[in-house]
Amino acid sequence: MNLWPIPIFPLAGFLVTGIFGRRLPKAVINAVAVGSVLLSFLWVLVTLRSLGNLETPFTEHLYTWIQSGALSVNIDFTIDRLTAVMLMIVTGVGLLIHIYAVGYMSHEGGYYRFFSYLNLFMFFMLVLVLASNFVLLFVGWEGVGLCSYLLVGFYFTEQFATNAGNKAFIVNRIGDFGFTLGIFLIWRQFHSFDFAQIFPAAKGLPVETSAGILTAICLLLLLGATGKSAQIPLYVWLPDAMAGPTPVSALIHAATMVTAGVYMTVRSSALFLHAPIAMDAVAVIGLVTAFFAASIGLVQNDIKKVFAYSTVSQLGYMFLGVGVGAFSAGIFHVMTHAFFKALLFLGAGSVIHALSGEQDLRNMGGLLKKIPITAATLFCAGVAIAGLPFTSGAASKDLILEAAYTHAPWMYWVGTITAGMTAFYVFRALFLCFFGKYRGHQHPHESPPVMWVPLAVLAVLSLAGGFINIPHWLDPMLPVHEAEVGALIKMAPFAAGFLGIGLAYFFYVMSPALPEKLAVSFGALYRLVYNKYFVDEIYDATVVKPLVNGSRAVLWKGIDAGLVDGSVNGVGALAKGAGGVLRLVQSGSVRAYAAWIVFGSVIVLIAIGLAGGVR
Amino acid sequence: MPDSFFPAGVEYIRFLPEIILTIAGTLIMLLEPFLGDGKKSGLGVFALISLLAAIPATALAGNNPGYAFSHMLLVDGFATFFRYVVIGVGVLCISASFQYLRRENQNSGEYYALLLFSVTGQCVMAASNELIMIFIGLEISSIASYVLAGYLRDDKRNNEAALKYFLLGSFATAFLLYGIAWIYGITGATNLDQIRYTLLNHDIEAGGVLVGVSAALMFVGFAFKVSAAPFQVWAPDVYQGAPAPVSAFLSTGPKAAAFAIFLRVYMTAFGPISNRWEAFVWISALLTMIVGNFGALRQPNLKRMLGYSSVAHAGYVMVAIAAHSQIGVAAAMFYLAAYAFMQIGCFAVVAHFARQGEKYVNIEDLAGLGWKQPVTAGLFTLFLLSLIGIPLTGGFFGKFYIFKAAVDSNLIWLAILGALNSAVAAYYYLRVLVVMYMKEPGDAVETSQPMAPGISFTLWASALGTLLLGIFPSAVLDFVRNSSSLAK
Amino acid sequence: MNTLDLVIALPLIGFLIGLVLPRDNPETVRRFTLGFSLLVFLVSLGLVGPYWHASPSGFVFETNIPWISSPVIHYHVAIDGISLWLIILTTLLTPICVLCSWKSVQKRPKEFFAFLLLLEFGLIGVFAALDLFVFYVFWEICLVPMYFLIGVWGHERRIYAAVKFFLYTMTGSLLMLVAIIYLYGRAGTFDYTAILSQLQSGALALTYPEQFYLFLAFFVAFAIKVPIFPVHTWLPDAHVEAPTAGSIMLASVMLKMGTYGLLRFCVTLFPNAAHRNAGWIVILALIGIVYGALVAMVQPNMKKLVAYSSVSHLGFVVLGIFSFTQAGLDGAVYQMLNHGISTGALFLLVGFLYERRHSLEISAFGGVATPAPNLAMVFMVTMLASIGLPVLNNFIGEFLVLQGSALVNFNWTVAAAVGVILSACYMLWLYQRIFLGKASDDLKLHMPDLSLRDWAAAVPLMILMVWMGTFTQSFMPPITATNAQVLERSKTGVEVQVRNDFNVLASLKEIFRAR
Amino acid sequence: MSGVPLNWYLILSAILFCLGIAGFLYRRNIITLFMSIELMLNAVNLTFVTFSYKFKQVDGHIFTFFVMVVAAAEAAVGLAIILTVFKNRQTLQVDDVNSMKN
Amino acid sequence: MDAFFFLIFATIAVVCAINIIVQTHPISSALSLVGVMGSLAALYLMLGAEFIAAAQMIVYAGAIMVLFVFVIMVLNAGGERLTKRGAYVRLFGVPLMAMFLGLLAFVIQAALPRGEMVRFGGFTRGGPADVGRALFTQYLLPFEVVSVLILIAIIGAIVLARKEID
Repeated sequence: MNLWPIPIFPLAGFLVTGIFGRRLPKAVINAVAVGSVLLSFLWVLVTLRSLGNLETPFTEHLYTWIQSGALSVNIDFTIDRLTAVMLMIVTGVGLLIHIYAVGYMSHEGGYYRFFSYLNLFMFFMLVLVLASNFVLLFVGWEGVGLCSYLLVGFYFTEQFATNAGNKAFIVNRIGDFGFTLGIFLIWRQFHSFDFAQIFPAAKGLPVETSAGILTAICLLLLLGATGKSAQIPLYVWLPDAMAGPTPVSALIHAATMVTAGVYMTVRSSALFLHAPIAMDAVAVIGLVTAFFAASIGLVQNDIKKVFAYSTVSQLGYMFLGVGVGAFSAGIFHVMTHAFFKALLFLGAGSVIHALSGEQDLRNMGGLLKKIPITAATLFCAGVAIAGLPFTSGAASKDLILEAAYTHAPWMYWVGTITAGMTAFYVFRALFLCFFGKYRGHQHPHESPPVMWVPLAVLAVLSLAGGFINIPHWLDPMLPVHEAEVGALIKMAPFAAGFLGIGLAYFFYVMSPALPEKLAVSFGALYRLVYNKYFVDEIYDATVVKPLVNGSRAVLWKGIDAGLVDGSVNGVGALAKGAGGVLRLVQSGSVRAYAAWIVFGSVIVLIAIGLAGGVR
Repeated sequence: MPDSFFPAGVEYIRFLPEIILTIAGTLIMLLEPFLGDGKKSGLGVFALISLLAAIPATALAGNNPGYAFSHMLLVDGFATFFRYVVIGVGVLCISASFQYLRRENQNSGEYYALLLFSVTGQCVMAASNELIMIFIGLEISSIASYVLAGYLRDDKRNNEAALKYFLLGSFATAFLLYGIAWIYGITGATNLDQIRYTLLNHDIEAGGVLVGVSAALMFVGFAFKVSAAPFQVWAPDVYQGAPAPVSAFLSTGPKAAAFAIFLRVYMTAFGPISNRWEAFVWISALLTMIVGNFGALRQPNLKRMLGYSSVAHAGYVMVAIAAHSQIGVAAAMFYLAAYAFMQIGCFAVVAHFARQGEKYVNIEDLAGLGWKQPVTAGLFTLFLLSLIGIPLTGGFFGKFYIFKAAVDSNLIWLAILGALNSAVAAYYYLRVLVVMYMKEPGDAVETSQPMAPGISFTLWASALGTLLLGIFPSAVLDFVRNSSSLAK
Repeated sequence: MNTLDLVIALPLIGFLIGLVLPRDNPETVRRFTLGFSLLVFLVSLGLVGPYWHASPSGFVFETNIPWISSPVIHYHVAIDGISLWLIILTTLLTPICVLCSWKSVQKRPKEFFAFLLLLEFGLIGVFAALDLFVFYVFWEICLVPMYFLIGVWGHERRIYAAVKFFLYTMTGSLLMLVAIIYLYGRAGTFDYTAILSQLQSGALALTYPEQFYLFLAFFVAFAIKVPIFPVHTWLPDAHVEAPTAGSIMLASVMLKMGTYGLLRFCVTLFPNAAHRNAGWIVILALIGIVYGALVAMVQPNMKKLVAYSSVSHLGFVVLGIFSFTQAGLDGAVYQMLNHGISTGALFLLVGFLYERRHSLEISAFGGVATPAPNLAMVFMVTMLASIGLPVLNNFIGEFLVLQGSALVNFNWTVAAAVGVILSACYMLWLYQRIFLGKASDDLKLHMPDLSLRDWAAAVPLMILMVWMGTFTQSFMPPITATNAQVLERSKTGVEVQVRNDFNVLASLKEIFRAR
Repeated sequence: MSGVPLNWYLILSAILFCLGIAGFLYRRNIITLFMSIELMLNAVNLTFVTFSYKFKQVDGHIFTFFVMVVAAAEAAVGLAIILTVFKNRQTLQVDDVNSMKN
Repeated sequence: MDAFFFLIFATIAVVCAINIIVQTHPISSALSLVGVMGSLAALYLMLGAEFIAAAQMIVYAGAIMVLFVFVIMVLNAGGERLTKRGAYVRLFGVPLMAMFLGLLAFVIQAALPRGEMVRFGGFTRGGPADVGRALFTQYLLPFEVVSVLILIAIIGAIVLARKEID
């Protein structure tokens, strides 16, 4: 069974739609774009089937990419159980979103462009998960970042979209800075990029010698992960990235790409396990991000922004899970999150589609009757993310929280509170959207089947996905995290979920005027949270502005034009000046010239006559 | 001293180039009255032919090396080489003069005769082995030069150039003579070999300081003639004031010959006291380069700029002298030859481009020449690039060879400073290129005339020489290397 | 007369023919130059021959004939894995330059194209010369056509830029000349290979001060050309004022003369000095990387931006060379080629933009992607290559360089990687300001999309970007083989090795212990 | 009377030479300048003749003879140059002849 | 006796030489120069240079100086104007000259052995015959070549002064 066709199908799709797309009819583009992903999906299924239960990883060597002395980078694909999970998520969810996008984008310009980018994204994402070494992983990593940039800035005539695209790319670059440095350190330490060689070697390293370098490596990798997976401090790009079309938000910024950080961390679990400091960092970052983002999500009015912060927050959960050692739970959450968050976004997209582009919750309301299917699926997603019992969200989130409890109970409690907040803001959004009276001016209409069928599929997965026992599947390859906790601990997150939903119902359905009053009475706090803690502004003022202005005023005008070039030109001017002075000697007067000659001869007499001594 | 004072036949052969040139010059003066006003160019052609005839004569003389006329002359490779150079200079300058003289209505036989005599004097200088011959050769060359510099007697700048050249030249010659008198007084000889012998054997009653003094006084005279600092002051004025073809001649022929005697005297006679003069020649070389290059930086007048540049190039040759080695001599010889080609080429362009009364000799006047007269400008560009020292030109190889000589003699700092000076020099040569190619044509270029055959010949021949010396320098290099051992 | 000789001679022949072509028929001149440069390119492909199956580490296509007997100068040319690609890069870019100058050069096309061929001649010679004297000759020859290309066909401040370019380079190279002469004095030959073997056998033993000053003289000449940080200021001016073809050749090939020189001569001839001075040189390179990127970020002029980005990119090359690791050297060489391709393409595209809008100010553009989507797409690919996106060419070079430096001193790597971040900043910002946003009506009118000729110029570069980024091994083996030898040579008599000091790591260890 | 030391002659010639220089530097009339040069040449001649006495050789005399010839030739040409200058400028003030400078 | 005559003629020479410098009218300077030349001729005689002494009087004081005087008279240029120009030449001229002279004198005194005394009749082979013999044997070539010089002088004078003749 060959692995290379898995990413190649979307790549071919990308090439076809990208190069010839402008001249092709929409039907062909649809066929190519969706078809290529479908083929990939099928190929994954067939492959997994033929590979059996993947007791050992399966590696396929394609060709040597870079060979420089001892340093060698191969284009190798590997499938193990982790990859299998990711493949299924990526191709499966990807396929659904592609199908959905056919409907969603049908009225947009740049149709072919959109699908070619989407296909390209699939290619890179598949490379990312299939990669058998860090460099190839990085290729996919950067590639998906690129596609994110392209798709966020899809509406390229809009300033905010292009800004968001740039922000996404550059912030990711900062993360990649860490990631690449981590890779370099890895080679420095292990003289290999291959997972298959590094991880066993890492296990074999004596703690005393390895601790420093492994901690450094893991912290650097973590920096990369925070960039890609939108964790503090690099989460700022993700909310802005909602400027892209909604299927993009669903696919890239919810289901797949942003979880790459989690994937990478889990992939490197062998390294992280030997770097406790880094593990703690992962957990703390995840937890803080989860809480922090959730708090912002509480008050946002843009439906996509709410879900974006929700994504950040959920990603925080995943990191928490990984950080406390529950790697498989983290991946489990990646999967369930892919289901319900994709559904949330797609549903939101359906709402937006229905309202012809309206995204502000304050201009919605009462849509339950007008777009029932969308509403129903969205509520499925809502209960899943809120972690109500028996939903997929509950299954994965609880695993994480339990693991956190065994690691450090305070983490568990913060996580649980966050779970309540999550339930609150999601249902706040849903209630604002579907309950009450319609506050807008559009004529809402239900989406076509091509859009709601994927919603329905995802709704089922959101509810039932928790029964796919990913942790069990991954147990053989990831360190098992045994968490035995009491019933109270198991139940608390559910309670928090219900509480959150209840509060949301109280505030936004029963007494809709109350939030306004609260916002007024807690003015400062509200403004702080509503403005996302002013993090963007702080970054702008402390990093971006000084860098740009400093470069302009000090480096360019000051050092470059002033100091360096100034001294070069100064030397030139000095030479000319010296020339001018020397020319004064040439006064044109014969007697002056004669005086020069006499003067010169006196000098010569002294220099030649006397210099050698009198004798 | 020879037993028989009556010269043998071969000695006449060794003196053949001078004989031919003298006869030709005299003939020109004899023929002059018989030719009408329009036919004076015929005399020039005759002068050209006689110069060309002197070339095989030089070769013949060179094939019979040895002393002549009671050790007055020494015909060796060194002499032969410089004879070639000065005769070549003569050829190129005469051929560049026809159009110029006609334009100035001064086309007469005297000009060609004087030029021939001047070349004769330089040939004598090149071959002389005796201070008295050096002096006489120098005076023949100089007096003819004085007249040539002021040849257009109604032109104020010509007069001025001639006067300055003459007064200062004679002034400096007096110093030279005084130096000769002293060295005679110390060694009792005026023959270079004898002086060297005496000095080498410390066979002198007087102290070394007197030798130093006479070397210093002679240095004044030589340095003046080669326009080395601090005796360079006259050069820009004279080269600016003299007629363009004459400037071409003055800045190459007499300079080459002066360097020839400079080298010969300092390498042979004063070789034994090199510890006294090496340091000063070092300083003088540096000063000369600096003064020449920096002075030229903002010079608007093309001729004057070339004058300064001529000073600078003398500085490079001085570097070779400072090296005080056989390869230094060879480098100086090579450089002077290469320099002659490129400098004459530049002045020939000026001679071609200037109008009557030397209008349009400012650099700015060349604006747009590159596109109006691509061939002229292209050749000019070649000469300028050679003066800058861009490879595949004679100027580059010459400079390279000089720096090599300096480095070989451990004058690394001088080589570095010389190299930096070249970079400065590039600026003002580039300025000409800028004007020629990067400015829009002005009046001067729009009204320019097509090139006359004579100047055309000079330009192409100079270009050929410049390129040959740059690309295939081997023949000349071998020649100079084999003839550069002066101290025997 | 082997292929290499032919490749060197052909452009010169073309130049001479070009000089005598009729002035009044520019179309003929263009066609002739295009055809001729394509011919040169095709012939130069023949150079790959010996590297097809194996990768000889020595020199191939050697021609060694006496030129001047004393001082002994031989016309000694040959290529190895490094010069092979640089020569092919040169021959590839020349027809592209012809294409992009087809319409934009209306003023005196004959001379323009002739100079282009002369430039090609000089550049090929530089990369092939194995005799120091011959090297210097070619080195200086390159100066003249480029001076004219900038000075005659450039923009407003072209004269200032041209003279500055010339003088800057000249100053450095003259010092190198003195050093070459000195070296001849010591070794008795200009022949690079002979000097190397003398060094290896110990027949030529330079004292450290000697080595240092020689190294410095060579280094200054090359540093100016590269350009390394404090001597870079000629570059923005020259780039901005040069015509498109000039910018392309300047950025893509001429800058490589400097890095090539560093690699070929500085490192192998004076290994000890190179090692001992690597510290501060790398610091300069790192300053260049970060500083170039920061200054590029705030440029209002497209070409200036790209020019400063070159300073930044070339910093990587220098870093790679002075890391003295296989990966670093390979990366450096690869990065030379990459930069040649991608920055060449950037200048090409900037040239397209200039042709359409007659302005280089970024503020004169905006929303170009709407009227010219293909141009935007091509620019996008080029930009991505330039910022080092994987699967495109620059990534490989930067990656290897950084990996190489990480083996020596991780702090260097950290600093250099900052440049990678910044490169994304300035390029994306540039792209946004030029191509994205709403296009004004005026701009829409004057912004036709790529013509067939434009495509022809751009597509080869696009293909190479992807090819070099994905199938690196098509190009790498000759480089690796040669660099292995360079590395070997650069160890001759080395006393001090720059070695790692990774303080962060040590402190982390301390933290761990404390726990 | 045992004669005069040779050095006296030499110092005399040095004095005359320097006076010649002084004349060149301090006089403004071109002809006087020229005469100063002649004075210097005379001083040189005295040196030659003195040394000729010292060596009991005639060579110095010969040199002196040639210097005289040269001086004569120079005088002819020099005075002709001065004539043309005067003709063009109606002045013999050397300081007025400085149209070319810097 | 020798010293007496030497001092007399030396004094005349120096005084005349100073007079050349002091006089503002060229004709006075020219006459002073003749005085220098005359006294030098006498000194030449004392040094045994009979032929040179004669030539000095005939060629120098006679022919050349006559030419000078002739030109001075023809041009009738009159006395010098005092100009401000070249002030620094005046300023530096004296010290420079003094240094030059000082150097020469010092060197002569310091370096030359003073044993030799010049006596009239101490050297007698400076007569025309001796000089002539040398000229036509050893110094034949310069003697011949110098004729070219004279030819040039003639041509030069003609070229430059032709208009006056025409």
